[in-house]
Amino acid sequence: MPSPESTGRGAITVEHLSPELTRGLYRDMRTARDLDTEAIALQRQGVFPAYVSVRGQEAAQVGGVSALDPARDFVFPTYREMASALAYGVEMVGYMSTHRALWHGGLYDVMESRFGAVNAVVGGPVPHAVGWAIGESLRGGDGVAMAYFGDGASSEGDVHEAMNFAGVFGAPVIFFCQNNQWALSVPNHRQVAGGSIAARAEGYGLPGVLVDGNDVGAVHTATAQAVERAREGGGPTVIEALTYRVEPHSTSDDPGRYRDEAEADRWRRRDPLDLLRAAMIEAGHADEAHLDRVDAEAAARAERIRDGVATAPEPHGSELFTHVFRESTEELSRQRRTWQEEVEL
Amino acid sequence: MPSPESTGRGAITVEHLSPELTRGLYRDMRTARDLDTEAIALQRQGVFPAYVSVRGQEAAQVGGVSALDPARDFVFPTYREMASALAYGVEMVGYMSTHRALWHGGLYDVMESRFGAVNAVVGGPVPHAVGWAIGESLRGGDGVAMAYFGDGASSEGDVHEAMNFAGVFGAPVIFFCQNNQWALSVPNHRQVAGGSIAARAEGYGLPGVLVDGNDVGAVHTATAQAVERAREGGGPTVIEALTYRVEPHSTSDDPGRYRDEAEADRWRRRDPLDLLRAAMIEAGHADEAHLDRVDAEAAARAERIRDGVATAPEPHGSELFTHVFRESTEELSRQRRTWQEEVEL
Amino acid sequence: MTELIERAESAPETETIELSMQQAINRALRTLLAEDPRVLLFGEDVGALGGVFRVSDGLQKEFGDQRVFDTPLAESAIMGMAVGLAMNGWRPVPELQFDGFAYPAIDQIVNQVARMNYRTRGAAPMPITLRLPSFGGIQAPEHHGESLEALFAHTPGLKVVAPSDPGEAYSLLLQSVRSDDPVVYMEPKACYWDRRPVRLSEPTDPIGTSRVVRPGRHATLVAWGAMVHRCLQVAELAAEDGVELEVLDLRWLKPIDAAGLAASVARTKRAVVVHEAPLTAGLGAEVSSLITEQCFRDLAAPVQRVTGFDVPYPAGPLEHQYLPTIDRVLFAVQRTLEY
Amino acid sequence: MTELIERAESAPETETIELSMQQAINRALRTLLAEDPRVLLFGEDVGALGGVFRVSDGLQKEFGDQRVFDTPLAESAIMGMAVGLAMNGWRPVPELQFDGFAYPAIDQIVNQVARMNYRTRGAAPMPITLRLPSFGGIQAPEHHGESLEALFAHTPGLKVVAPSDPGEAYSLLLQSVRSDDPVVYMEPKACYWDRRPVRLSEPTDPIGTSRVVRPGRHATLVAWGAMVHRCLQVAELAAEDGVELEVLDLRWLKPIDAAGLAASVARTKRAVVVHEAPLTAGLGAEVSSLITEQCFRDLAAPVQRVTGFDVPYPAGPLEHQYLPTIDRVLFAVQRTLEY
Ligand SMILES: Cc1ncc(C[n+]2csc(CCOP(=O)(O)OP(=O)(O)O)c2C)c(N)n1
Ligand SMILES: Cc1ncc(C[n+]2csc(CCOP(=O)(O)OP(=O)(O)O)c2C)c(N)n1
Ligand SMILES: [Mg+2]
Ligand SMILES: [Mg+2]
Repeated sequence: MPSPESTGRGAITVEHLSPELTRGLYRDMRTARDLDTEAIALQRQGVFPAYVSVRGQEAAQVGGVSALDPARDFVFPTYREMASALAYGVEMVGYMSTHRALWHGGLYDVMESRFGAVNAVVGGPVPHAVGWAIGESLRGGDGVAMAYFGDGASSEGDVHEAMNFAGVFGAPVIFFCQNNQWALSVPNHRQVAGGSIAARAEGYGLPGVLVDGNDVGAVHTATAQAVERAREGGGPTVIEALTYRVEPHSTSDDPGRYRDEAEADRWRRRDPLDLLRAAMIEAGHADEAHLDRVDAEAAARAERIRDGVATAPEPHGSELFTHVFRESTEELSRQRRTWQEEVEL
Repeated sequence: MPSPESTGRGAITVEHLSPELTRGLYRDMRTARDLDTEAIALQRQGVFPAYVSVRGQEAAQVGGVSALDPARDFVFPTYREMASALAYGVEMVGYMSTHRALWHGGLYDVMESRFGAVNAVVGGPVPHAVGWAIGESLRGGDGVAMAYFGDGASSEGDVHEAMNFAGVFGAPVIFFCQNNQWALSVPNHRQVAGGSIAARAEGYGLPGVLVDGNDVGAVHTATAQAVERAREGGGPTVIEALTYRVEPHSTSDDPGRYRDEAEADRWRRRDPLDLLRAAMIEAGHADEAHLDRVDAEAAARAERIRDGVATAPEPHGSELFTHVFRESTEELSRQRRTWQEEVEL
Repeated sequence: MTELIERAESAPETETIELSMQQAINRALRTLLAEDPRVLLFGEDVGALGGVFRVSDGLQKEFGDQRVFDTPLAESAIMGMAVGLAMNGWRPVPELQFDGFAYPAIDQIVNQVARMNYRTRGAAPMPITLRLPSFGGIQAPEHHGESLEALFAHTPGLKVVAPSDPGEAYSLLLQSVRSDDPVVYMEPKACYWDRRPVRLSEPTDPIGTSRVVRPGRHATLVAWGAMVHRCLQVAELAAEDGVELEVLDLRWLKPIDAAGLAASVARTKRAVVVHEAPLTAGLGAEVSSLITEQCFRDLAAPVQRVTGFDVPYPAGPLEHQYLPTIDRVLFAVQRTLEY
Repeated sequence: MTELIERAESAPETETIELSMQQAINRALRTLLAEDPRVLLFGEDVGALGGVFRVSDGLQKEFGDQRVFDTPLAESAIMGMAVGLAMNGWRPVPELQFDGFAYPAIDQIVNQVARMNYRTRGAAPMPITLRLPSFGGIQAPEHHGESLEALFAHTPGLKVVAPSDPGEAYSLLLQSVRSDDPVVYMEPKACYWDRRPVRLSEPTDPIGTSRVVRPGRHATLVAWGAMVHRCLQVAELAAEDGVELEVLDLRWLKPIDAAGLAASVARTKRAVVVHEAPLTAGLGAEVSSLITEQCFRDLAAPVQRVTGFDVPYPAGPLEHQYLPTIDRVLFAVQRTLEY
């Protein structure tokens, strides 16, 4: 239930978590933060046509995804899941290449990663997660599907249909809503009737959990419980991680037109990385020296990924035709010849 | 909240209603019942290609619609709203002609009737009701929109989107779900996760009311309260009238394939007309003689409607082209000439 | 009806038996469910009821409710679920109950099913066959008589097929479900009950080939689904006047058999394309363009299009004035012969 | 950007001023909101933000949040709401944020908006103008570069228009919103920032007319949206070689100006149709068929189609290899001239 933290105030604790876990969480969140910063810079330099920042949402993403098992679970992301991808172990040059517009879905192998393609249709991948989860039950497997979506996406019919299907089939799926309080320019109170996505769960007979999305430990614990329940046949859970989109919607956006930056500032001051760092030191999970070392490693890794994506080769034009079908057609071969003769020249 | 009645048992009372009202309700329910019987007969005679019966749902329909004001409200029906149409004052030969397939939407004037066209898209008209209601608020009017839908329709994304819009805009709309426990061959427990459509309301911050759909007085009262609230600016309500589809889904259906008729029989024995008749006599709202007179009038009216629809002229082929646009096009005129020369001959 | 299906069931696969298209599709589904444990059938009312057209009759009983099952009433989720099932190794065969109720699922079909293989550069193929009772001619309610082939054919990443008789329905469905690409399999409702002696055979013709169902030399009639039979009627009548019409069943609506069209029209010099969908931007325009592009010098007259009118599909009494009539096709044949 | 719009705002309606298409549409919306209190603008982010392309910039401030407002993020409900608003006497002008996000609303558009007037035999007209930022060319993310005109044009009951320059955008939008029929107004994103001197004028040409933007006599190039400019570039280049190409801006994609097409091609004897959408079952097939049906004897060569390929719209670096290039159009011109 909404704690005072969820209004953008208050410290967090990690006493209930293992030091090993919190160190891993910190490393991933820090790396994601640095990579985010690099990405914004790449956009300013014209290397990325646009970028959607995850800044401030690292706890919501890393906390949730770290409760999954990349060997048997499957993640269905939106377009704003960079920190999730990183923490889940996705090959990040391939992931970031979607932001350089090298390939819409990204260049990592989604089946190998068990992390679906970047998906720009708000709400669209949520039923995929349910289908995957139903398929997992039918196979007798114990994998869990993770469906990411935003507060804005919760308005889409697909999300409702997916929750209802999941309830009827008792599918092992986590509906993970990152409520960052904005859907582009539209705030929660003009978007989410009733004010809470977690509260919708009850209407489907499902458990719904509202968690402080800037408290990585809280997110991790809530998700781990939901994953355990799902794995044991207990069915779906709706998790709403309340956080805040401190950056513009994307690098093309101009939030000055629609919101008061004072509110954003309050949330910026409650940075999930700062909160985690303080809590770790307080709990004795790490000292400044350790954390500084991790910071340096994170920065170095972020730079390597940045360099990798900035220099990745552009796809060859023939790839236009390669992946349309598994079994291609004569018509497409003909069009490919036209392309060779008239475009590639 | 679900009373014992909602399992298909128990008597009802009309003590809390005026005799005048219950007499009107009885008249409309009885007329609808007789017209339903006539319609099934017309289908057997080959006059109707198919028919969807409202038998057993007369209380849910008449009870709800009788709380509206046909001079200022607006009803958005599905394809199974015959008793609602009748009680609302729709011209019934025009209404029934949809079942003779004379014209898909029916031949009554929807704007004059303030009762939308028969709509075969499950869930599709629900957002229309919300749009109408938002428009009514914008106009400063005090009309209320009534959105009918079934238990099956509640699974459609449109119904969710509509409820969320209604909540965000505080629109004067009643979401009226006739939960007749079957969506064609699919029972509630394979359709409605969580088991109740009314329970979904809370997730949108809306009042949700579960009412015994075979108790016309209870339906009327619940709807009247919701209408009053909406009229006074209190926003939407979700009403779930729990009833039962005692007939096949349509005359083309074969329920023997998917359900146990014992359950249907229990509901048949709890007929909403019988319940109302008994309650009226008990409350002293009418005597047998009065009710017999009403029965005779109802039968006579049903026969007149039947005769009217059976002998209504078929639409002229040129109507294919008449209503496509308000301002028709040259291309369509050309096609109309083709029709005249090659089809009408 | 049940007895007929039972009788059909007891015949061995190679025998020639009389079957309706609905029974032939049922047989194909049975073959597919039996041969590949990854095949799943689901949709609205396909389980205990066996589908509103009884196409999946008996299959839940035979294969269990883990292989053949009902879903809640939500078309978008049905197709979205198919995507996720495919990503978990299944071969989904969803049904959408009627053509007009594919529209709520169009986003999932176009934005997800059709391009997931592309989006993932081949990592996540979509071996999904969408079964869609399609087209008109049965005096059904609104939204139950629509022809969506132009929309599907225009969508990169989809293959589209419409059988015209029971034998075709059988082998084309085997081919569709075994294909690793998403296929929209459009079942012509008006043909469901047409009984014909058929040999249930394995597919032999490659995907994307058409077939000549009646040879002729004065003009080619191109059609699919129930309109193939309309064209055969027309050919029969024309033959009485000595006009020999070739009838080409296009069947694959994507990829279209451009070579087959060209081969026929190169001989006949004239073509009429017939479909139920409205004229403007219908698939007839594509067929007409393909023929003209390939046979420009051979053509003695412009390709004629005989189609539904540019009006919403009408109710019962007007349906037969909307759909291409024998007369309209005959007029078109006359126009092309006298051009 | 804001200053530019402000400058545009201060000019009287008849003056010739330099405006981008995005500003011209903004001006048209302002005119419409001012002239008719029944006009409502709504959609995702159209209010305070002024739309992701700033097309509705300043309008909420000027007309209030009862006339110009944001909705929750749900395309189907946006179009469904428009239906209900129309039935309550309003003239809704919904925006769907991008072409690819019209798919979730297709059911409401096709099954409801397009046929409500028909279904009610004229009792419930749908004076709805759907504003849809459309087509590609701006290296946008997936689903932000789609061309849905064939689908809309195939839908009975819809009218469809795509302006190609700011002046056209202005008057065609006035015409669309004032029409009592539903219109899909497709805004070519690639043209939003093209500034041109324009005279903001009342519509004069009837709905369904095309316009010749460059006269010529050797072949007719037919296009709409941004492809009109591609064709003008081609015509410029061809002129250097003495080839005079006529460029016809189809603009109304339903109803299509069959007579205008015929008049042009009857003179030039040759035609090339150019569009961004994939080839198969694209609107080019309809244009090609209409031309061929009307000008069969005049045509010196089959109508050429230069279109996007039959592949999902690609990401940035491949976009310009997908879209019709100047070279591809020139090759087609050469093919038709040398046929
Ligand atoms: C179906 C669909 N409609 C519209 C859009 C355009 N759009 C992209 S992001 C966005 C806002 C999404 O908000 P939310 O779901 O809260 O996610 P967030 O961006 O806050 O992470 C919109 C309207 C889209 N991508 N998909
Ligand atoms: C969008 C859509 N999908 C499928 C159908 C086919 N269909 C017609 S009625 C029906 C069941 C509807 O059940 P419910 O909403 O409970 O209404 P009821 O028939 O019980 O009144 C189905 C699946 C339809 N009409 N519309
Ligand atoms: Mg958000
Ligand atoms: Mg029901």
